[in-house]
Amino acid sequence: MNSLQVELPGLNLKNPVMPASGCFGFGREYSEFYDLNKLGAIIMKAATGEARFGNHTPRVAETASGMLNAIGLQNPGVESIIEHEVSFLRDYQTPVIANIAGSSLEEYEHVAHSFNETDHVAALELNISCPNVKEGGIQFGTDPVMAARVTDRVKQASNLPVYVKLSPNVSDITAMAKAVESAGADGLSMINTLTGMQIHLPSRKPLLANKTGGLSGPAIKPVAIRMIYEVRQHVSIPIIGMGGITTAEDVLEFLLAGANAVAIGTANFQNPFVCPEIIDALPETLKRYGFSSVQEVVGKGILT
Amino acid sequence: MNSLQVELPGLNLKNPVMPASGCFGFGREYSEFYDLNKLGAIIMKAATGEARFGNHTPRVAETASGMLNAIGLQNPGVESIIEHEVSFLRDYQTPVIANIAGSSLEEYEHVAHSFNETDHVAALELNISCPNVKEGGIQFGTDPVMAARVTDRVKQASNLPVYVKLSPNVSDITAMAKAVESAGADGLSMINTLTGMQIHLPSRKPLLANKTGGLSGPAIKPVAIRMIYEVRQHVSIPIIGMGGITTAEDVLEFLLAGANAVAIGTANFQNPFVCPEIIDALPETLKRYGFSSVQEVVGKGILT
Amino acid sequence: MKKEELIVKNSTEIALETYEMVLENSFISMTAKPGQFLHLLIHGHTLRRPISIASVDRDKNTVTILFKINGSGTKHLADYQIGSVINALGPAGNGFTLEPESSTILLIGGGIGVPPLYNLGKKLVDNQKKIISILGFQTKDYVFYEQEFKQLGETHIVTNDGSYGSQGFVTDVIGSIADFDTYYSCGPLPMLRAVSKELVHKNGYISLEERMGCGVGACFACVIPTDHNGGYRKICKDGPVFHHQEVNL
Amino acid sequence: MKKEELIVKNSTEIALETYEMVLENSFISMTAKPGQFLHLLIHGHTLRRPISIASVDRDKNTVTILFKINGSGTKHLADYQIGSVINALGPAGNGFTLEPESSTILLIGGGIGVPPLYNLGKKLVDNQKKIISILGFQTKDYVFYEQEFKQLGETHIVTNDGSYGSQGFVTDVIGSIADFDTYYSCGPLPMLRAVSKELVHKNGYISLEERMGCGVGACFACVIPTDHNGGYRKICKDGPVFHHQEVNL
Ligand SMILES: Cc1cc2nc3c(=O)[nH]c(=O)nc-3n(C[C@H](O)[C@H](O)[C@H](O)COP(=O)(O)OP(=O)(O)OC[C@H]3O[C@@H](n4cnc5c(N)ncnc54)[C@H](O)[C@@H]3O)c2cc1C
Ligand SMILES: Cc1cc2nc3c(=O)[nH]c(=O)nc-3n(C[C@H](O)[C@H](O)[C@H](O)COP(=O)(O)OP(=O)(O)OC[C@H]3O[C@@H](n4cnc5c(N)ncnc54)[C@H](O)[C@@H]3O)c2cc1C
Ligand SMILES: Cc1cc2nc3c(=O)[nH]c(=O)nc-3n(C[C@H](O)[C@H](O)[C@H](O)COP(=O)(O)O)c2cc1C
Ligand SMILES: Cc1cc2nc3c(=O)[nH]c(=O)nc-3n(C[C@H](O)[C@H](O)[C@H](O)COP(=O)(O)O)c2cc1C
Ligand code: FES
Ligand code: FES
Repeated sequence: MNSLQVELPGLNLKNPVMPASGCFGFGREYSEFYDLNKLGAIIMKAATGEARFGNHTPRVAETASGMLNAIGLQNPGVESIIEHEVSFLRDYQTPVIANIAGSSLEEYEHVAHSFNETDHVAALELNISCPNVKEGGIQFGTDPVMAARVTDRVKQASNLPVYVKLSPNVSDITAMAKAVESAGADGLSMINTLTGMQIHLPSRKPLLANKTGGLSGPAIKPVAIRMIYEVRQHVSIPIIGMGGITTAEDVLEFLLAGANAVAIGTANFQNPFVCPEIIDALPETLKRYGFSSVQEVVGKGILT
Repeated sequence: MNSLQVELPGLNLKNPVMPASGCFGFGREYSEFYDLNKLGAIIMKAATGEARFGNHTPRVAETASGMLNAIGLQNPGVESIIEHEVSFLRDYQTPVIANIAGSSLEEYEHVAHSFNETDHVAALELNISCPNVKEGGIQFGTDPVMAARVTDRVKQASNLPVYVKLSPNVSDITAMAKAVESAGADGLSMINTLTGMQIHLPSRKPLLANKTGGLSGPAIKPVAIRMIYEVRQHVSIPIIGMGGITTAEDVLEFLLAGANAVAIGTANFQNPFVCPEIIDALPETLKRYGFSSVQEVVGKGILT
Repeated sequence: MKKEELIVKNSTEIALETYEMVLENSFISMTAKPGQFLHLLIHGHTLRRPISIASVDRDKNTVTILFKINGSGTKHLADYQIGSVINALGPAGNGFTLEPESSTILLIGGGIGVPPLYNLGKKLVDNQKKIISILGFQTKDYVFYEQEFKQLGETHIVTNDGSYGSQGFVTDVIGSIADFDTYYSCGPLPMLRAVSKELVHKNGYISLEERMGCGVGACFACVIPTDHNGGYRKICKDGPVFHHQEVNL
Repeated sequence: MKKEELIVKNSTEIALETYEMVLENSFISMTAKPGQFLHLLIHGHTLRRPISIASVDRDKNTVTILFKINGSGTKHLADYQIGSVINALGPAGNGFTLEPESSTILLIGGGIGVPPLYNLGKKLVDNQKKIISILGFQTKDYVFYEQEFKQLGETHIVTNDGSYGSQGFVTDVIGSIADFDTYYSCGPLPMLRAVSKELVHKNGYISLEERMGCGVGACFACVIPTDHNGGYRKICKDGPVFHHQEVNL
């Protein structure tokens, strides 16, 4: 077995590195830079029931070692994604994970169900952590009961493994993780962005049209590592770790904390080749720190 | 009136800038660099009932645009602080704020009460957001009911205005703010550090002896701005804002978001002169963005 | 578009807070079209900075950029010394559509929107077009490339405060331009709105700015609506140049 | 201690991953005592980096530091070019206590703990003391300043793998040193533990390292216990040098 290989529910990954949802579109643009077959998997941009335009611009802002985004789930809708995007990705031997979002339980079910019809989507990533995703005023992403409910409904609607993507904007991340595990989640994705804001001094207004946005990039890495480390000790389903990864060393840090695989978001913007470069650097990096396989590293950093 | 002057409960500040608790000791070391009379106020390191040694070392780690710390409330105990430290600060015409911590309601009461005996402490900053501060397993800093309870008890024990220092590690910061406001808090201090972790690759272990630590510095500024902006719209007591400030422009951003004054932590380590330099830069910075006083800026960034 | 390293051959402050920087890279200089931009990685910054290509010298393998200090990124860029290496994605975006039938062309630039029009103007002159330029700046101190544009054709300078050229906005001059077939405009949004309103019955192209994430079309940061039903274009990939009727300003 | 700007006058790789850097600043060079350190601000880093002063040249207004590439900060420091300016707090810490009565002094250095002992050794030689040095390194490639120490007196080099000097640890050589009054030691914690255990009945001083926040005594990041009852010292301010009986290693 290849030293980088990772087996997760529904995903047989040649390496543990995948672009994170929303930071790689549907792969087309980056396919002009390199062969997408290099990637462990591809996580597509969020799909909703219907096409959405998203928020007004500006939608991004730079912060110290990070960025804020408030794209607002812009996407062409699940039908169009299946027809135009999944079909494009079918030409690659790289598992595709569909990130699904919605504003109601019904929309989640509908989107999840739609992906049953297509081959070449290997798993769902259930995005419950988008700030505009709530029902009855309660956010799915911050209430364990709601999170469990949407997980359960999506599991029933889908025949694919479901990775629930957790929000870091909570008092108790372990409670969230346990709730979705009990509700049948096959895996976790963590972390999504921290909610933040920047105020533009010349205009004296929040810079983003949406006012708040999601903070990502190296700035949030310590929060991601802490949450994965904590959750790893209380759930047994696998974790796809993300938040500020820019190097192969960062990947090792996530694996040590308990992630089984990783996703890379913001770093793609700085360096479109970051995913293949990290994949190429991984074998040597594993060796330098005394490991012979990715599998071997997972959770090794946990002190008990 | 001086354009930098700020009036807060118990605090008549010549300018809105003060060093943050834990990042300035009790002022002695920085008094060798500059005259402490320049500062708006001084927030002392946390005081507990008895002397505490704190955590094992390493206690700090560097992160992208930030740092982690797990000092563990090391301090000589409230009696010693009053005898040796407050007495030292008495020589300055700068209001002193005592940051108080404890492991039980009784300890908080005791520490708060002890400061009644001394003159030259103008206000208390109630630190409920330290991770090791809990009772019955529930953290004061993340449960609104517990936070209100400790606020109420401290208010009763003290004859000083009480600023409650909020933790950002919560799902709903506004609920926390409202709870302590109702319990009688005279003001808020926000934000304390985000809980984070770093894993040291060569040793494969969490770098900090305490495993987790508090993330501070520019990395967390967007989270601080977002929380202050949100809370400002739901409470009427003043806010001392902090989290990643390094320049006079940052101070303006906090004021626009709704802070009435600011505290500067991590930046002191990079530049021991950061507080006086920011104070000197403030009048020109206010002018550049069209303001004539600090007072005028507060909350101006809020879109309604 | 590729990820390339460019070498700083020269950097000069040519007007107040405005820098001209010559960058060497053969792929970029050989392939760049007027209106395209470079997405520059500036040390210590998470996001790249989009800057237009203002001219190309294929003999020397160089491209020239012109930028104004706007915030921390452009400030750092101005500090780059001769010999430094800058990483860029480029040439990015679509560039200006050239229309073979048009014979007289109006270029309307505002402030730091002027640079891409220079590259375009040179190309159009090569293609035997007649060029008329209207360039607007805040004040005299910010005026740049007046001589360069005068070499391409009739050039009107406007400053907001009248400290140089005529006083007012570029739109105050447009009315006096006898005749032209197509216009190309780049500048601040309010100017583009005014121009496209004024010239609503003319054929024209505008180059837009928006804060960018990826710069390659993947992140949906830089969209501009094309209608009220959710239609949109991405400025980084489908633009930055659009036909004035294609987008809703 | 002040906040000062130092100019890089020279930077050389003198052993594997080990740099010698000469820094010019008159206040630092005039006031630095052996054992004190500089708290260096390295561009792009939140926290300063503590590095010992390895020697002082008061005629040239320079101090020399020696550092090993350990992580990102020291890696960036190695990239600083001649003429660059480095901001530092210093001279920081207490420095070595000199004991006028001692006549023969043993210096025991391990790896990158060697530098402060050089500054001390020079001072002691000026004060007419007899110096014996034991310097331990990982391998031959990491050995530095052998000649410099030999000029101060008898010098023993030890490498862990025996690739240079004798094989083993500094403690393997200590037994062979006939007689001395006081020892000074700096190096990795395990070495300091072994040394202070071996020389428990001797008079000696050790210089300690710990991750630092402020570097001035304000943040309590760098404490070391002095007993089991909560007693402590701050390495940045009360140290980095301590009498071996003063702290609990
Ligand atoms: C297609 C295109 C071409 C451009 N061509 C030029 C040019 O030739 N010369 C020139 O001086 N400027 C040009 N700009 C504007 C230039 O990109 C911004 O001035 C620059 O990004 C500001 O960066 P900063 O770090 O100095 O400012 P900051 O405000 O500190 O930047 C913070 C963030 O906001 C973004 N940002 C800020 N202002 C703008 C803006 N006006 N447009 C886009 N992003 C912005 C930055 O890229 C960065 O991500 C162009 C913009 C676009 C979109
Ligand atoms: C009083 C004192 C004197 C020193 N003198 C020298 C010297 O003369 N030459 C030399 O090469 N090294 C010396 N060191 C060690 C030196 O400070 C570290 O090697 C350096 O800080 C590592 O920084 P980095 O960015 O390369 O490593 P990183 O691991 O990336 O640094 C991350 C953080 O950890 C801290 N850190 C990492 N290792 C150490 C360490 N061993 N000690 C203290 N902090 C550490 C850094 O300062 C930084 O805050 C001294 C340390 C102390 C406390
Ligand atoms: C521009 C942008 C768009 C994003 N869109 C999505 C999305 O559609 N769905 C989702 O689950 N996460 C989305 N994210 C979050 C990322 O997938 C990832 O969880 C987060 O950015 C942390 O990783 P990073 O620090 O490597 O970027 C987005 C992030 C960015 C920066
Ligand atoms: C080393 C260190 C020690 C701290 N100790 C305390 C403390 O004792 N009490 C407290 O309320 N906050 C403490 N804090 C938190 C700061 O007061 C401040 O809220 C936080 O660091 C955010 O501000 P900054 O980004 O400017 O540092 C400490 C922070 C640091 C970095
Ligand atoms: S900047 Fe990412 S789509 Fe245009
Ligand atoms: S580093 Fe702050 S007390 Fe020593």
